[in-house]
Amino acid sequence: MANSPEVVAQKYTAKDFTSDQDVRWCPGCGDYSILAQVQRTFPEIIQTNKEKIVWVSGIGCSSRFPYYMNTYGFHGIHGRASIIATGVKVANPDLSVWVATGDGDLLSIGGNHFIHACRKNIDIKVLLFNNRIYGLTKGQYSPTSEKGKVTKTTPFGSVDYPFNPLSLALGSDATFVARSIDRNPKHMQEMIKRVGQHKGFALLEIFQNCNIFNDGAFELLTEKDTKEDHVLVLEHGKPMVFGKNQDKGIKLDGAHPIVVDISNGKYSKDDLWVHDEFSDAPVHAMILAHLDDRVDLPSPIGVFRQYFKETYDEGIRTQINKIIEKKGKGDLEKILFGANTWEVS
Amino acid sequence: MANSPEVVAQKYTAKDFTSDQDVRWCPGCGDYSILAQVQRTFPEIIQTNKEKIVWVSGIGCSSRFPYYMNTYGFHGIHGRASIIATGVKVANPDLSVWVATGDGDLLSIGGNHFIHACRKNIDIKVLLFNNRIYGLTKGQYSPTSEKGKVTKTTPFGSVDYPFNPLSLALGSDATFVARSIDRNPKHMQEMIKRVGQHKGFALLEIFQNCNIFNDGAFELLTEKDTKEDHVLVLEHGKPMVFGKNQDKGIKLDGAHPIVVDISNGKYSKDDLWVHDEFSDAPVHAMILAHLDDRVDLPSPIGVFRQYFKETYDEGIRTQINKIIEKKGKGDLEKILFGANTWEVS
Amino acid sequence: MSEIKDKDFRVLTSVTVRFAGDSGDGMQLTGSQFSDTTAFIGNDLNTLPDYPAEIRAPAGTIYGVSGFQLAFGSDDVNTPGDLPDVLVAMNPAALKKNMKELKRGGVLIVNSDAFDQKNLKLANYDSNPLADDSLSGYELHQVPISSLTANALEGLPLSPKEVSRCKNFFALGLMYWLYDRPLKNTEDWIKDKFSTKQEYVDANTKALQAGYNFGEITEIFTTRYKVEAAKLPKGIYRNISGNEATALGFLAASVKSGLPLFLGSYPITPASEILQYLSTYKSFGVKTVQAEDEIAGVCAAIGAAFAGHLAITNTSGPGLALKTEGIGLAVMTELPLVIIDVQRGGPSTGLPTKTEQADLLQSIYGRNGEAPVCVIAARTPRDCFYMAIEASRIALKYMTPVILLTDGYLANGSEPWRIPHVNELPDISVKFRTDPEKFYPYLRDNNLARPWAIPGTPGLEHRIGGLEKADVYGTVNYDPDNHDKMVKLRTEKVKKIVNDIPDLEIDGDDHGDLLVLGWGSTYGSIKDAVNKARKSGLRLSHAHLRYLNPMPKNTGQVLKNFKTILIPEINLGQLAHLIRSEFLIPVEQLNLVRGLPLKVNDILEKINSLLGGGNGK
Amino acid sequence: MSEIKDKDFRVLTSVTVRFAGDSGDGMQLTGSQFSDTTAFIGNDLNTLPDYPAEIRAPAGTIYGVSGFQLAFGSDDVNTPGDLPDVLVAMNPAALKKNMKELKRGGVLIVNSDAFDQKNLKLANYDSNPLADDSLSGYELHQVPISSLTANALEGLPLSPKEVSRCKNFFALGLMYWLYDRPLKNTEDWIKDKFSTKQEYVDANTKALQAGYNFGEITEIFTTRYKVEAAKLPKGIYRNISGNEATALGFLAASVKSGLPLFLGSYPITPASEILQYLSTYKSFGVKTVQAEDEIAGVCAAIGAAFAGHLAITNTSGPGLALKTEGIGLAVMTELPLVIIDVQRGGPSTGLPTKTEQADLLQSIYGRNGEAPVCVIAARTPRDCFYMAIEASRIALKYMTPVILLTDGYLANGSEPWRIPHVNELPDISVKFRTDPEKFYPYLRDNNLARPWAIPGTPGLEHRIGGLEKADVYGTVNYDPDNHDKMVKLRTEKVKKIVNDIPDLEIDGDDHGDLLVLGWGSTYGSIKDAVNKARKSGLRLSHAHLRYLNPMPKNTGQVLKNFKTILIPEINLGQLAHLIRSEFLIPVEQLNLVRGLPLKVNDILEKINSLLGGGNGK
Ligand SMILES: Cc1ncc(C[n+]2csc(CCOP(=O)(O)OP(=O)(O)O)c2C)c(N)n1
Ligand SMILES: Cc1ncc(C[n+]2csc(CCOP(=O)(O)OP(=O)(O)O)c2C)c(N)n1
Ligand code: SF4
Ligand code: SF4
Ligand SMILES: [Mg+2]
Ligand SMILES: [Mg+2]
Repeated sequence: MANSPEVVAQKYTAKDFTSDQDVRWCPGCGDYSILAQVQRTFPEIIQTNKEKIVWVSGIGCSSRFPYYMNTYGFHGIHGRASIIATGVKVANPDLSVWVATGDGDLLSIGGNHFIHACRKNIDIKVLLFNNRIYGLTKGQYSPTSEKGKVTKTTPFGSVDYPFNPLSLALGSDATFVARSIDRNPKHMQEMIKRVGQHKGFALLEIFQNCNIFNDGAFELLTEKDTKEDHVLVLEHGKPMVFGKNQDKGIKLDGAHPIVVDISNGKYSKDDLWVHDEFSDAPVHAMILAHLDDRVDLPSPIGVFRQYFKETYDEGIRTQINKIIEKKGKGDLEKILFGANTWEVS
Repeated sequence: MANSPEVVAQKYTAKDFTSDQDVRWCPGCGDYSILAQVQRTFPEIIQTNKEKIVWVSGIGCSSRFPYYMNTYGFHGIHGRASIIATGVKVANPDLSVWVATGDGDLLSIGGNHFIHACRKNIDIKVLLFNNRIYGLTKGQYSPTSEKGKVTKTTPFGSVDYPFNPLSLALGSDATFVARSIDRNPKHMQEMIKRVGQHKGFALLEIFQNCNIFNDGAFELLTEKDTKEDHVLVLEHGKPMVFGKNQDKGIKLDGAHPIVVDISNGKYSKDDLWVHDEFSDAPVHAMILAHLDDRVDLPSPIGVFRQYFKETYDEGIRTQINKIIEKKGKGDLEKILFGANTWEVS
Repeated sequence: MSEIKDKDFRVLTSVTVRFAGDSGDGMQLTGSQFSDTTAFIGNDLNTLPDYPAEIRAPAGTIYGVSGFQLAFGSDDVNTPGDLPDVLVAMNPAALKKNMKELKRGGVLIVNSDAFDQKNLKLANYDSNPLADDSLSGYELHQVPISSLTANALEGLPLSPKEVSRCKNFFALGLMYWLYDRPLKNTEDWIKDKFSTKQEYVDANTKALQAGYNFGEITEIFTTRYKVEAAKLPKGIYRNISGNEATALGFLAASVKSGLPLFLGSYPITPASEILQYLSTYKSFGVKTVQAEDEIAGVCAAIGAAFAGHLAITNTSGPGLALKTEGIGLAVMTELPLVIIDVQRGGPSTGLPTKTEQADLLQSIYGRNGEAPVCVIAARTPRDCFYMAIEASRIALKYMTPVILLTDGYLANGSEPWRIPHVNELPDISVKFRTDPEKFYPYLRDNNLARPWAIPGTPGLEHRIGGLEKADVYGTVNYDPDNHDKMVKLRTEKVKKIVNDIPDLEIDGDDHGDLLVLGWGSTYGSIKDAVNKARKSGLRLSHAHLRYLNPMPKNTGQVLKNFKTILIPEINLGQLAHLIRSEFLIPVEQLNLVRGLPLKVNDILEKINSLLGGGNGK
Repeated sequence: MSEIKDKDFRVLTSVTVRFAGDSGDGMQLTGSQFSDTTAFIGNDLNTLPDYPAEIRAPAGTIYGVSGFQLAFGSDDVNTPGDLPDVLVAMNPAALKKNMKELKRGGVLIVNSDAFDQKNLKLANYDSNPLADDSLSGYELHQVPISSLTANALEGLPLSPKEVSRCKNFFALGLMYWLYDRPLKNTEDWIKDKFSTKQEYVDANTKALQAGYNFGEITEIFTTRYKVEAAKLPKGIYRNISGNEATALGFLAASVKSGLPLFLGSYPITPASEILQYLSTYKSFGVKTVQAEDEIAGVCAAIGAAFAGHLAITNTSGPGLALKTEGIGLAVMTELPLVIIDVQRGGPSTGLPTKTEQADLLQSIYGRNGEAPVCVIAARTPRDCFYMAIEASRIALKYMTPVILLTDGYLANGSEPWRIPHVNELPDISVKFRTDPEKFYPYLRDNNLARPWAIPGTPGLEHRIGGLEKADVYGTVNYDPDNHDKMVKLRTEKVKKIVNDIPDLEIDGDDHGDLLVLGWGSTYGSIKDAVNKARKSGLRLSHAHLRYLNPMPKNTGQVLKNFKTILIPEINLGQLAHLIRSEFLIPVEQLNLVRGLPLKVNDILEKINSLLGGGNGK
């Protein structure tokens, strides 16, 4: 892959991002695909100074990711990836900070750091490996497991409702929210590049198959015969069309999405809801995120929302620079002797 | 107040809910009003068995609340109110479990327990005393403080964006989301009753003035001459009208809210957006929650959204009962000797 | 010819076997099947599963090797054995990783089919160890297990992949033959495990039998081994692991206390199984909450304790660290709460699947302020059952948090257990406070325990929390003298538990040159080491602490009567630290922090070095 | 007449004054103004603010009383004093709460206007103490402070409420007159504090002067007091609190190390001020992150340390509990990190605004696994400055977490500080690893420290984390012997710090009957008690530990030379526990856990009881 046409021109090749550690995921695990797409796209995203890249993770199968990237890496503790990454980024805003995390790591124990990173708009790029299960601990249900799921810790079925990670991110005002699937390499590469280009907090949820403990969780979205009818590929400015032979579309009445048939002449593409990645309020994206709640609607992949506002790390840096401009660099002697002092002679 | 007409008929009076501890909030604190409204409405909400009420809190000025209610009470540790309450409720679903918490307690350190309680739909009633400041620790900024706020820990102004607590709750699929204001007792009483009647997780955000460290934070919404133009009182099934002489309204184009003048004949009430507390997706409420983002739009108070689904505590209880019905009550002797055993004689 | 074979039966009193192969080869299953059958025919035994932190590391790699060791015998067996007498290696990586441990002259059974270039390379073998003479000095048996299994299953409607999955049963069958164990248990297990997939039942059964017959008909094994049944006390037995015993212990405590059980938990290796077992006991009204994190787990349990449940929370080291603040709240509110810490290799994430004893001091001292809790520890897998009940009893009687320490070895290891009858178990029923007359939330009884008045009880409405409490009244109180008094009362309450726990027992003389003092899972290793030392003519004693805070009344007395105290621990000397501080006596230490149970031999060597020429008579 | 008065000047060598009033009465301000002026005219002094956990408890209530005590003198002053010589009580509640502490025969100044029925009732006085004779035996001065203030401010454009807010300045002025201090400092302070509100400047200044003049003209005070300047070493001084000194210390460490300072923090009493001070030093490039909680605070700091900053995190007990797991990560990744714990009353939420020393054992042992960190403690407010620098130096040099312990008393208390010049401070500059040649993340230097290679450095890309590390290479490693080695290396590294810290100093003979051993904020009380004991003819010595883990090399040697060791602590004996375990010697303890500094007298009594008839010669 390293010398596939489009990257030949780059300074780096996929190899440059491959560490000397053997990859230890289960054969067939969706994580392999994510690693491959990242290593393929990075030469394009990272034109120079790969030493400025830092991968941070928590704990989980997915969180082993940094070991396999030949960049700076920090394998943190469970749930703390996004806040450790925050420390790295605030300390040195010139670094490009990426987070690899799982549905348990980010949304269960790590939920608070996640929503605060969204709100503060910390410029870190979060790849959520969502396999809807706890992999590393051998198959307990996770906050994204569907209600009623039978797992090692829910032998009679879980009784709680899953998070919609994108809805949570949107509710927390994340500036970039997108989704892709492990089995769709091209699309994932697209999304990784978009993440790489975003300035601000970015969440990319990736549906990832855990073939050991939750095999087939995303079958409908990945199997040849079903995927077209169940996946809605979002493209900015385009009407929302899907279906085996592109015969279905999403129409909006008020804030309420419905599926219409555009093959029988009753409706045409012009009647369909047109995707707007940049809509000012999170509402548009929110409607999309909640398509998942209903079986009659497809699951969208692509960029749900992107907007821009000052990042936390920039805010801190700018504030400091402004103050130094105004008052000049601090003088310790002045501070020490500044308060009301007296002399004993 | 105890013998005001409407409660005379009740079994309990406000006095019955008043503990023997003197209230220790600062004179003028908005918390007094919240305590008063709760003690006034409880005789109506709690018809019998006040011993089944439990108030749980974290740490903060607001979290002293349970000491002043003559019910069972648990003053927890910082941020953990909603999860301690979860334990109480799951252990005994017959109890009526209430949480008193602050913007720091619930949304900063307690954020994760909060969003998980929303998601799991735990049947606890959360009163958020939002004064947009850390009161008890003497005035540091909180996750609901506006960007740029100057506080003890942000002498040059904060650089991060605040949470919209309702947006966060909606993004986490909370089943009841409402808001009121300390200075509007009647409305708060209404809301507290609604909370009391809801089965499932309920969040009531109350704008509360901290006259010591963040005085006037909600002035626009409470002062005579400004409040009508800045507060939108939501009522189910009614068009959204506001303004000094009820001359303004909210109109929706697509998912985009705008303010229109209904005094000059161009628009009438019929053109306005009609509030629907029970809309199936969180989108409708989400639009309302984000009115706050724009200065040109009023802040809604009232019930943003209410819907129903199985609560976590009921789910657990039902599952257990079903199993016992099917298999009968567990027999320890059977379990101990059940596995493949052998005899040594 | 069977009678010829009969001649060649060698009778052994104990054997240590290790199965090793890919994570995917099903070694854990093979091991546990061999254990169950072995237990079933009456041997005493002790097991040590040893699997990698990765779920299924790539096939053929060394770090992907999964192992299962067990020792079994006709005398009592207290450890999984130091070095195996027999090693079953399913591929080169398994051989490479385990060979150095095999006893000189030991039996080595390898799946010769797996020794191809690819696998040899993955295991970093430059030359094939089966070809060169690097294995001389061992009793090497090359068995083409893969192909023999394939042959045996010919004609069955299975994919090659499925066929190869059966090879562990072939190996198991062969070992059954070699050690003369019946196939029936495993055959039955296969039947109900794959009840829905007949072809799997056939395949695995065939493979099992083929392995057995291979031993029977080929001549490559000149001897077979017999290990007579152990002389265990009368009773009904089952084979049990520490985690299952822990879960059953709390279930029993729930039944005997009459309180519903509430577990607030978050999965973590090696503690998750306790949550998993308890979540199956719904018909006992057990409520298990898989919370968002460990803090939530302990706080939910505290809420449930307030509401009147038998509330517990289980975890491992990193999780215990997170529960620190919550446990402090339980100390201040004086609610009954049991925290189970299944210790693993640390610090930080450390070695998640390995065992260690390094959370003792964290358990006793790891909280802000003076926050005393009771700390006890189980010493064998089956002891976990009794200590779980004991932890519950103390927590309920003294209205206090209790930390129960086990570890990865106890959790996953197993041994035969003489099952007690429910009526043999202690009654630990509790009485809630219901009388409003003279009710004060912090008015203490003779044990210094405060009353337990639960929400729903009319007239007892009261408030508790994490701020300092007024003596008797339990209201918030900032008075200096009250604080001093309460700090001392809380500590005294935990100290008082000493009157309610058994004395420290001594195995051996109550005085002498050397006492080996241990706690927790080192029990078996120390016991064996001490017995071996005695056989070699030395005189020494063994005492094992199950109560760490407080320690039994007679502890100081016991120690005083020995010239030397040796404390072996899988940490850097945490019990040693406590003993030194408590009794001001010097102690000898043996500290090996290898993520593994202490080897009997390491302890024995230390004993010998301490008793020098021997002190026999 | 002033000359008449001059006759009545009594010269004192030291005085203890306590101001007490409503939380709303501005007693903290009054106290600190009096302190600053007193420091300014050259007295040595030591202060103890004592405010309620509530922000503004309802006026007139006892729990709403806020107090400020200070001792000042012409000799050196090491404590805020045991019992006040002078009590200023602004209302009945203040009198009720503090009266029992006033020295027999002490001076009592009350605001008589405040003694109305309502306030007397709120303070649970059945009869007016000013009317009955309950205050005989004290030098009582009834001053109608409220009305006098009102009169003084007549004509100013102020509301009654605003007027009454000025009465504390009247009281302050009166005290200035009584102890012969100048008004100027406070006048200046008022000017720039209210620069925007001229009417406030006028009002407060008038009130201040009115108080002073009241003393001057009325006859009710027959004597005034003079306290000569103390003989302090030459230099420029300022009055400083422990929290400000801590903040300045880390600022200095940042400057001297050349590393930008990063603070990951979450507000908590009494530690918040450190965050507040540091957030004002932006012009030094200081980055302060107010995180979502304490876990986030420490984890953000760890990220910043990885990125090459001088990373610190500050908190109090409950927060330290939450940081436990994070600190373990810093231990495993061997990154420099300083954790500041401003200890407060525990357990749990405990007594948030009170002082205590009960986090020592948590600091040393409160982590899962063997997770050694360096622990040091400041002993006076100004010592916080130097220990902050020392903590940074050790963390950076040894690539290790360091816990710096202070407490609520040090944090809020203040004393004069001879300000050092920047060039007098130790240089603690560090070198990052930049050379890719032979770079191994866990290859250690002579101090066993690993190299610090920060992101952004070409060619040094590497990965670290919480799983056990391979020696030298730092890759993930599960090998048993490697783990044993790394566990021991990490411990060894922290032990090695002993070669880099000063010996334990002894105040007094290096041998004898009694050594009083202390640590942290008890320094002043012990020092005074020891000196008083000496004055009474006893012979004894004092040593004070600033390094708790490791302890100074000569500690054992020092202890060995004394018949008796007395360890006074504001806990149940945590240092005593360490000393017993480390050195196997018995120790005498004095443990008062009252949320307050130890009283000199309590220590003195203990000393006397130990030295019985005296050991003078
Ligand atoms: C403090 C702490 N709690 C729990 C664990 C155990 N643990 C490790 S990974 C994990 C969850 C893994 O699930 P996920 O984050 O979805 O990652 P995946 O393995 O599925 O990729 C848990 C509970 C831990 N290592 N540390
Ligand atoms: C673990 C822990 N961290 C920090 C604190 C200190 N603390 C107490 S209350 C509080 C925040 C209070 O703000 P909020 O929740 O908004 O309540 P308010 O006082 O404003 O009503 C903080 C940081 C604590 N008590 N415990
Ligand atoms: S357990 Fe699941 S997620 Fe983990 S490596 Fe294996 S397949 Fe992947
Ligand atoms: S500090 Fe603010 S929130 Fe707290 S009691 Fe006072 S006014 Fe109320
Ligand atoms: Mg997962
Ligand atoms: Mg607040």
